[in-house]
Parts: sequence; structure tokens; C-alpha cells
Amino acid sequence: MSKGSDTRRHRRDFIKTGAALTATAVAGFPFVSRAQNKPIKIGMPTIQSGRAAMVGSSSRNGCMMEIEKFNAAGGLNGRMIELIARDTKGKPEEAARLSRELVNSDGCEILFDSESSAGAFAIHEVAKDLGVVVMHMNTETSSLTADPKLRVPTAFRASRQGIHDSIAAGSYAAKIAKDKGLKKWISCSPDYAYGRDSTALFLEYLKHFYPEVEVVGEVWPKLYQPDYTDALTKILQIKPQAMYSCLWGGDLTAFVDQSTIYNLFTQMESFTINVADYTILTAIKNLPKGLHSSNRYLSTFPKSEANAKWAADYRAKFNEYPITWSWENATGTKFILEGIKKAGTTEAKKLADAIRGMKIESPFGVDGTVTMREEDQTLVNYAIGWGQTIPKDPFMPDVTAVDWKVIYELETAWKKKNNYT
Amino acid sequence: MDLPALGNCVTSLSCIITQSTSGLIIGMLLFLVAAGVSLIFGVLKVVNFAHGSFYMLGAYLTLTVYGVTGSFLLAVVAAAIGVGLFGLLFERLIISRVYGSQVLMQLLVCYGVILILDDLVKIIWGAEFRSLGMPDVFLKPPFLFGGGVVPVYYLFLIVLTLIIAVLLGLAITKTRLGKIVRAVAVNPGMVSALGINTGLVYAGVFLLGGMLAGLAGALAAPVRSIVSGMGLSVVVESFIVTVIGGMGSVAGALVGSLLIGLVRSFGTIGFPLFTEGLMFLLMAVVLVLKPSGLFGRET
Amino acid sequence: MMKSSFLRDCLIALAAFAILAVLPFVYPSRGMSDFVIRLAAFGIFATSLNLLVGYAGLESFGHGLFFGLGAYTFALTMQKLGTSIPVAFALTILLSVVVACVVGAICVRLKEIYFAFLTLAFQMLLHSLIIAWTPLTGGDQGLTGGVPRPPFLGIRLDQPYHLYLFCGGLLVLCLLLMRHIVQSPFGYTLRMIRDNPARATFLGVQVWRMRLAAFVIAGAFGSIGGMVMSLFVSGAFPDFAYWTISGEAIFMIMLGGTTVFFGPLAGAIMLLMLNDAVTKLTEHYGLVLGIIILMFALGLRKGFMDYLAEWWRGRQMSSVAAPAATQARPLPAQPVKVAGE
Amino acid sequence: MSARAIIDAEGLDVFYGSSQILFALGLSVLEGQTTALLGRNGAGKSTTLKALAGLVPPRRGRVRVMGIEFQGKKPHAIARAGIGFVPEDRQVFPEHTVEDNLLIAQKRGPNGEDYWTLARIYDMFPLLSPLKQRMAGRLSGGEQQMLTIARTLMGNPVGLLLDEPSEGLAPVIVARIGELLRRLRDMGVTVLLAEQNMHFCLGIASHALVIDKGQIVYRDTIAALKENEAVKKRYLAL
Repeated sequence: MSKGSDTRRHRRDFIKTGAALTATAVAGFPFVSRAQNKPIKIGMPTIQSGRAAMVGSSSRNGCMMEIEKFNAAGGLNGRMIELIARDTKGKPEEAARLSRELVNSDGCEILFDSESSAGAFAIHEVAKDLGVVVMHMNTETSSLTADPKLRVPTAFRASRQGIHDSIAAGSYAAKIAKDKGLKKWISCSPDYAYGRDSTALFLEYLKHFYPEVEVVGEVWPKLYQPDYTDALTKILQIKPQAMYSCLWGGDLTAFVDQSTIYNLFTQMESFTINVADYTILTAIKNLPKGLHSSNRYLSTFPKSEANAKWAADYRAKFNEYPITWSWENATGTKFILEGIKKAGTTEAKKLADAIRGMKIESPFGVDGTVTMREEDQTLVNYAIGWGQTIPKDPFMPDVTAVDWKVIYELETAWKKKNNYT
Repeated sequence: MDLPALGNCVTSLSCIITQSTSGLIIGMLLFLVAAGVSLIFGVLKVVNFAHGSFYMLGAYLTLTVYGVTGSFLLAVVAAAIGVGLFGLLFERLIISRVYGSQVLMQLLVCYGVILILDDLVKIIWGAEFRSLGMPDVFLKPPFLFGGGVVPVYYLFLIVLTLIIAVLLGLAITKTRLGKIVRAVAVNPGMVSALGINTGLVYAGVFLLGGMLAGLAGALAAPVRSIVSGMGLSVVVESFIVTVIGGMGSVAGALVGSLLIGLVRSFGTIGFPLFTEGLMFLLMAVVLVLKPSGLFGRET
Repeated sequence: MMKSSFLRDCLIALAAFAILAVLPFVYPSRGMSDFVIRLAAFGIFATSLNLLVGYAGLESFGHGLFFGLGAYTFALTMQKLGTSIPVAFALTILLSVVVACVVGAICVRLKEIYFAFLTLAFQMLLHSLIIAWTPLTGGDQGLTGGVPRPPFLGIRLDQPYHLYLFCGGLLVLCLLLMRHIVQSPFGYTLRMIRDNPARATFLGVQVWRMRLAAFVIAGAFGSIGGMVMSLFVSGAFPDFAYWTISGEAIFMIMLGGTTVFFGPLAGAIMLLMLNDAVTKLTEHYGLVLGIIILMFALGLRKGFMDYLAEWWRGRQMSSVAAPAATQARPLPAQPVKVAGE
Repeated sequence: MSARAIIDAEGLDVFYGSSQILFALGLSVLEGQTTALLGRNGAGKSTTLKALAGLVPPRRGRVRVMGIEFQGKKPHAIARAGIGFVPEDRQVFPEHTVEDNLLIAQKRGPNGEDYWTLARIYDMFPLLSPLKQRMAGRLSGGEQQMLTIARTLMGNPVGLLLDEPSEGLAPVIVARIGELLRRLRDMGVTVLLAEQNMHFCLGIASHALVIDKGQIVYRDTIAALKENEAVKKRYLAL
């Protein structure tokens, strides 16, 4: 008896799948199960191995902060969120493959892209192909959302963006430079897209605010280069008054360690944009005093109870400091979850419509909120500030917030210049 | 390309001094790893792709021992001995089983070991990068000479590795054991027929190679970030050095390492985007002109 | 006899193609068709590498040169020139042949490990070039913006089933062609060179010319693998030209076996399935894969298909007691040069 | 006094790949004697010596050194048991000096013998003395042959396996090597001498073994062999 019904159901499923496949073949849409009590599966291609394995753990932790709250509150009419994270090993082709598999085989309805920027572009293409909602969580490459040619209606970004950071950095650095008369600048950034774009834009805005600046040299160490001696000696040769660097992660700690023994930081003002993140701040044993940095993530900025509490909860839950990928992924997740609640469904188009232009409460926002800007589906109004380091917790006691009005204004000009409008 | 900058540099004494010392620093640490790779290849004809992982283990061992004891000296010694023993085990248990197989099969085995070690390191020490911090002894202002700057630690590093290079060179050319090792590289069967246990020689070479790599990892620990997978770029550069210098030659490894160091330090000025390409170009040129390397034996 | 065996191979190929064409209706799954597309890329690529390693005895570390070259040339031609897909295919193969001629002419004169390292150097030069030439290639971000797939001859690659069948068909076709090549007199000459170059020279074979031909053929097929990959991800990434891609192909042929024609294909299936299954089950992918690799490499000391073939021959020998016609190369049994040999 | 066997073998089957070279070969070499192993080119002389030295492991059969099983042991173990092997193609270490070649091989004999010192070697091989610091690869063929024998002696062997020491050398050098072997015999060193050239062995060896197609086909004193025209004609082409 039960056997018979099983077979029947099986046959029905089979026919349904067959029909769906035909539909897929014709319309290019994936077959997605919509049973009411099934969990809502979210696929997360991310890096869990190799040198950037931290990306995966902190990203997933960030997401889980929000997902657990959502599930504890009963989910979407009883449907719980299930996050499926897979290791791309940092390879774009694996990111593409896994994204397709997560949607096509594992039945994920939404993608969280917690990859590097090369992987992000690959996942972006998949989202376009399959028509699913993707939230880019980590990539800061501006063109992904700014370039209309690349735009995908169901793709969003919930991370910092290079152009925002560069404008903020330029305006802050220009102020210091004017005060101290720092005219001879040098850059030392990793030799790949993020490093090059970020540095070029920073210098552009630095000169915009303080035209007397002269760039006297550039050094481009390779990504994951273990040794910076060649770069350091070149910098010392040139004897600039100030240095900009957007090195990050383990590269940055090695760079700081090696610079320290050359006494580099006592010889020039250093603007190392990525220092103020807890992995870096806690990894460097002798953190130099007075490095200028932007906030990657700080529990003390924005100085709000919500932010401090979030950081404390995170530390209690995962026994580690939250970092920039943690807050970005938490924010992206929150947008998706709020979107699901608002749309009442996970259907891609409706969900995307709900998220587009949405404003949510957030400990990481300037005024307690962040917005998913409608025109280019990217995050704005998150906290950006600059300050100077001290060797001990809280590491960067005074953070100066950068005004978003300045950012918006220059961003619009930048878009126009690049024919992005 | 920035040839004018390179031109300016090579006509300025202080730039030459600074960039040369910088090349020396990069080269000497590389030498410790490359010497092992080169010896192992020369004597055993094994492409030990896992040698970078030995280096990584050295750094992590240093991190732990330094953390527990607070003594950098002890940490360095422990790393050298620990990784040396690991190299011995690796040879006896794993790589000795594929002697005589195709090079590609040996490569596969090494790759398997790399994958396992990278993951084990992550399980034991965590996925995040770690930093040892400079031991207090070396926290002194850098030396100045000829307009160039050399930090104390790097001076220590250069002197120590130079001493090791000289000792290693003497050991391999002057001692009976060294002579046996070189003889095994040429004709292991004959050496065996003379009553010498070549298996022990193989194991010994791995022990030595492991110790050198462990030492390199230990010496790198205060200045480089310690992270799973850190051995990869080092082992790739070591193979470039081995090819350039000649497989099995300690002098070749030294010259090759210094050459790569100089390419890196002057390449940064002249060809900022293409220094890696430059290294491979150098390797290609050497292979085309003299396949056995600068100090290699024609076979 | 040669002809009839080719005819038989053609029939088998046709049957394989028919099965591929029907498969999605019997087992409808996008995951399966994605797998076949990736298998096409890596199957063609690994088999082409084995033309060098298994048949010509040339152990290349740098075969990824052609994978990367194929992917980038194809994707760039489609993006910038806007040609039709067959034209882009032809242009890509042409360029690969030219590059293979130049690189091969320099490399094949070197022996063993030197050859391996020189091929690696050339591959890494291409990789450095891709990274440095950002305006054209997109640098480390990869070639973004998608690869257009205009219809041709009624084939619409923007439709999943068409793309699937096209790539699957390409796999079958390339395998058929390569099979034909290794069974041809040229293929047997290569094997003779591999086993005994001195004898080949003595018999009047121009060894380096034959090796160069093998290198060029392998390069051309290798670039087809890259093109399929570029179609799959709709772009191209510097990783495609990095040494790790050569490494992956090497693992495929070592896992699957170098002495049997279908060894590399079997290896590609094994490694892809392993990869997919292990990443699904654990984040300690490296640990699990590493242990499996060691079990294979130290346990069998040869590829899976090699092992099967040997076992099969052993069975036949014991039952029929006839000398086995071996096209397999005996494994080099001596670890090191034995005195006086 | 019945001499004991320094080395003896039974039923050796040796293969190169799939082709069999030795077929159930058995022989023994008695202490203090010099035995000639004669046979045509390709008869299996070299393979026999290599099998005894452990360089080519036999698939079946056994090898004993002074009565102790050494079947399946590594070459170095056999060498340490007192069996010295001198290969036919010399195999000096070309990039080591003459003296280094000798030093590498230096070891005590199986019973702690340490007769052979550098000084005694140079005394025995006056030719090598002025060449101490020369790279072995740059020696003449005859000098290399001398060095190879001297090198093996440095290990204080009880028994010597000599593979065609006269091959390809000028008559004057061959004569010197003959003289050398006679001195070794007089010193009591046991020798198994593989040779094509019976006449070279006449004044050196006391016993003779004739090998053909991987089997011992004749064994007797060398004096008897000298008179046996049938065997000589059939197996040695004399």
C-alpha cells in the first residue's frame, strides 16, 4: 500500500522534474521546489582553504548571527533558513561551478557570495544565468555594481565599496597632509585589481582635496608576497613624507612587522587603510603607535550600544573577534531576511524588488541604519571613519567619521567620468 | 616598465647598497630552503615539492615553542630539529616508496602531503594568519652604512645563513660523509657495492634538508606572517633557484638564491609589475642555454 | 585492419554521443549536465596531456599554458571581435598551434626534468603576462562581462541543453581524434621514441621533429579544453594559466593511469567527483583528498586504469597462457641507476 | 685441509625485465683460491657477478657468504660481509679526486681487518700515487681500472669479484693488472675473476668455471681446461 503510493509519488515527481527540465531548457530558469514546509536553502560559495581561509569562517559566522535570530523567531511561516557553505578554494571556476551546483542540485534559492572579487564576478555571471538572487558580501571592487553593463537585477552588494573608501581616505588624508605639510607621497599596495584601483582612486581624491601633493614613487608587492624587504628599501630610498598602503590580511601584518624593524613608521606618516580590523590589530605583536587607518571593523565605532553589544555577542558565540567580513555578511544576510519577510516569498523577482532601495536598522550604519541603494543595488550609509592606532585595546580610540555627503557627491562625479550613468 | 628609475638606482651608491642588501636578505632565507630542495633532487632525483611545507612547519613550531618558553633561540633549535625529524619520517614512510616511479607520481605524492599538512596546520593552529613578533633582543635601531639601512635582525640573519652556507659547502666537499653524498648523487649502485648503506644516506639528506627548511621557517617567523599555505611561493622559488643554480649543487643554490633576491629587489624598481615573470624568464633562459644550471654537471 | 578499427571507434563514439543526447531526458538534472561540461573541459585537457606524458614520454609541468591560452583567446575573440563561435574556435586553435610550435621547438630538445621545468616556465610567463596586461585581460580579476554565445548552424549555446550537448559532443569528437592519432603509425613512432630514443634515431626517425609534432597536437587539444571551460564559466581567469591547472591535469592522469587511452578520462571523472563529493561533505577538503591521493599513489603506485588493465592481462594470461600484447610501458622498476647496468 | 667456500650460490634465476639471463646457476669459490669465470660475451658472466654482489636481485636461488645466507640482502650488506665487487666498466666517481675515491670506500673488513691504508694502496699501485689529487674522470682507462681495484681493496674484502679487468686495455696495462692479481693471490685474497680471455687467467687462477647461456657448463682446474680442446672450442671460441 504505502509502497504503491511511494511509486506514484515518485512518478509524479519524475514527471514534474521532466516538465521543469523542459521549462528550464526553454526559458533558462532553474527548477526550484516550493514546498511550504521545506527549509529555505541559501548557498554560500566561499573560501575555506588556503591562505584566505579566514574569509570563509568569519563570513559564515557573520551570517549565522542573523540567521539564528530569524529561525528562532519562527522563520518565514515556519520555513527555516538553512545555510550551505562550500569551499571554492579561492578559484573562480570553482566558485562558478559550486554556485550552479548549489542552485541546481542542492535546491538553494538564494546565493550568498562570500568570495574574493574574482570569484564574485564568476558568481555574478551565474546569478545572471540562473536568475537567482545573489548578495555579494565581501567584494569591494566598485565596477561590479557601478558598471551598468554588468548589472543584474537580482544581484546586490552588502559590502564596503572601493570608491567610497577611497573618497573617504582621500578627504581624511588630505586634511592631515595640509596640517603637516605632507607633499611627497608614496604608495605601497598589493599588485592586483583591488590594490591598483584603490590606490589610484585614493591618490586621485587626495590630490582633489590637496592639489600640492606629489606622488614620488609607487611600490607594488605581489599578493601573498612573504617578504617586503625590497619594497621597504625602495621606500626608504625615496624618503617620502607620507605613505599610503592598502595591503591587507597576513600581507599587512608581515609588512608592518618588517617595516617596524626598519623604523619606517618613525620616518613618515603612514596611511594603512586596512589596519583597523581585529585580526590585524591582535595579530601584530608590537603594533606601532600612530598609524592612520580606516575602520574595517571596530566595536567602538560607530560608538553605539548596539554595535558594542553585537561585538560582544559575536565574541561570546564564536570565541573570536568579529572582523570586517563578519559585519558585511551579517548586513547582507539581514537585507535578505528582511526582504523575505517583506515579500513573503523567496521568489527571485519579488524578493529582489523588496530588497531594492530597502533601509534597515543596523549597528554598522552611520545613524543606526544602512540602505541598499536603489539605483545600483549597493550598500550605502555604513560607518566609515579614520583614526590613529595605539598599541593596546581599544587600538583606535578616536575615530573621525567621514561625511557621506562628500562621498555621494564625488561618487556621482566619478560615475559620470566613467560613463556609468 | 620603469627603466629610468632602474637607471637612477644603479648609478646611486646608496640605492645599490640598500637594494643589494635587500636582495641578500631575500636570497639567504630562500637559500636555506633551496639548498635542501637542490640536495634532495641532486642526490635522490626526487622533486620534493613538499619542501615548502617543511618551511611552514618550522615557522609554526617556532611560534609554539617561542610562545611556551619565550626563548627564541630554543624555538629556532626546536624547529630545526623537529622539522629535520619530520623530513626523516617523510622520507622513510612516504617518499621512499615511490623512488624510481615517474617524476609525476612523486609530484602527486608530495601534493597529497601538502594538502594534508596545510589542513592539519589549520586544525591545530587555526585558519587565521599568525605573527610571532620581533624577539626583544633584536629590538634595536637599524644600522646605517653607505647611506643604506640594515636592521639588526637582518644582519643577524645574513651572518647566520652565510655561516651555514659556508659550513654546508665545506661539509659537502671536504668531509668523508659529504664526499659519499656526492658520490651517491652520481652512482648510488656503486656506492652501495662499496659497503655503504645508501638508504641511510637518503634518509640523512632528507634529515638535513628538513633541518635547513625548519631553520628557514624559524628565522622567517619574526618577520613574515605565519599561515597555512605559506610554503607554496617559497617552494616554487626554490625550484627556480635549483634549476638556475644546478641540481645538487650547494654553491649553485647559494648563487641562484642571491640572483633571485637581486632580481626581486632590482626588479621592483625596474619592472614593478613583472618581477615574477622575470624570475621565470631567467629560469627559461638558463634552461635553454645551459639546462644543467650554472653550477650543474652535464649529464 | 587499421581502417576497420577506426570505423569501430567511430561507431562507439556515435553511440556515446547518442547516450549523452538522451541522458538528460532519462536523468534530468542540471547538476549532471554541468558535470558533463566540466568533464568535457578536463577530459579533453587531461587526455591531451597524456599524449605527451603517456605516449611521447614527455613529462610536461606546463600544459596549462594551452588551457589558459585557449580560454583567453576564445573569450577575447568572442568579446572583442564578435565573431561566430566556429571562427573563434578556429582562430584559437590556430594561435595555439603557432605558440606550441615556438614553445615546443625550444622545449622538446631538453630531456626529462629540464623539459618539465622549461614548460612550466613558459606557462608562468603566460600567467604573468595575463596578470600584467590588465587593459586587455582584466588582470587578476579575470575577463569579466561574460562571453557572448551567438547561435550558429542552429546550435544555440545560450540554451543549457544545447551547451551541454555541444560540449559533450566535443568531448567525444576530441577523444575519437586523439584515439585515432595514438593508433596511427605516428602514435607508434612516438611510443618507440618514448621507450628507446636511441633505437628510433638509429632507424632514421627524426626524434625531435616527432616530439615537436606531439607537443603541437597536444597543445591544440589542450586549448580546446580551455575553450570549453571558458564557455562554462562565461569568462576566463588567470587561474586557468596558473601552474595549479597543470597540476590538476597531472593528478588526473596519474590517478586514472597513463598507459591506457581512457585513463586520463577516468582520472578526470574520479578527481571531479571526488572534488564535488568531498567539498560537499567537509571543509577539510585538503585532508581528505590528500589521504586519498596517498592511498592511491602509495597503494597502487600506478593509475587506476593501469591497475585494471594489468589485472585483466594477468587474468587472461593465466587462463589462456598466451603472451599478452602489451602496449603498456613497464614501470621503471629500478629506483636508481644500478652499477654496471 | 679442506678450504671453506667464501661465496657460494645455488639455483640462481636472474631476470632483466621479462628476459631470463641466468638459469639455476650454481657455483662456489673456495677460500684462498683464484677462480676464473670464463665464457663468451653475453654468456652471463657480468650478471653472475652482479647477482653475487646483490646488485641484481635473483628471482630464485640463494647466495651464501662464508656460509651465511645473503639472499635478498642489499649490496652494502654483502660488501660488509667481505665481498668486494669491481665492475667491468670501472665506474669511478668522475668528479672526485683519486684519493677521495679511495677514502669513500675505506672501511674495515668483516673481522675488523684494516690492512689496506692509503700508504699501502699507493705502494701496491705506484701508478696512482702521483695522481692523488687528479679528478678520477680525467684518468686514462688503465688508471681508472687500477683505481677501481684499489678502491675496492680499501674496504678490506675477503673475497673479490672482478669483472673483466683486462677488457679494452693496452697490453702493457693488462700485464700490470695480471701482476697485481698474482700479488693479491699470494697475499691470500680470494678472487672470482670473470674473463673472456683464458690466457690472461692462466698464470693467475687455479680453478676455472665455464659459463654458457646462463649456466655453468664446466668446472675444473684451469690446467685441465687448458688441455680440454672440446670445451674451449665449444664455449670459448678458442
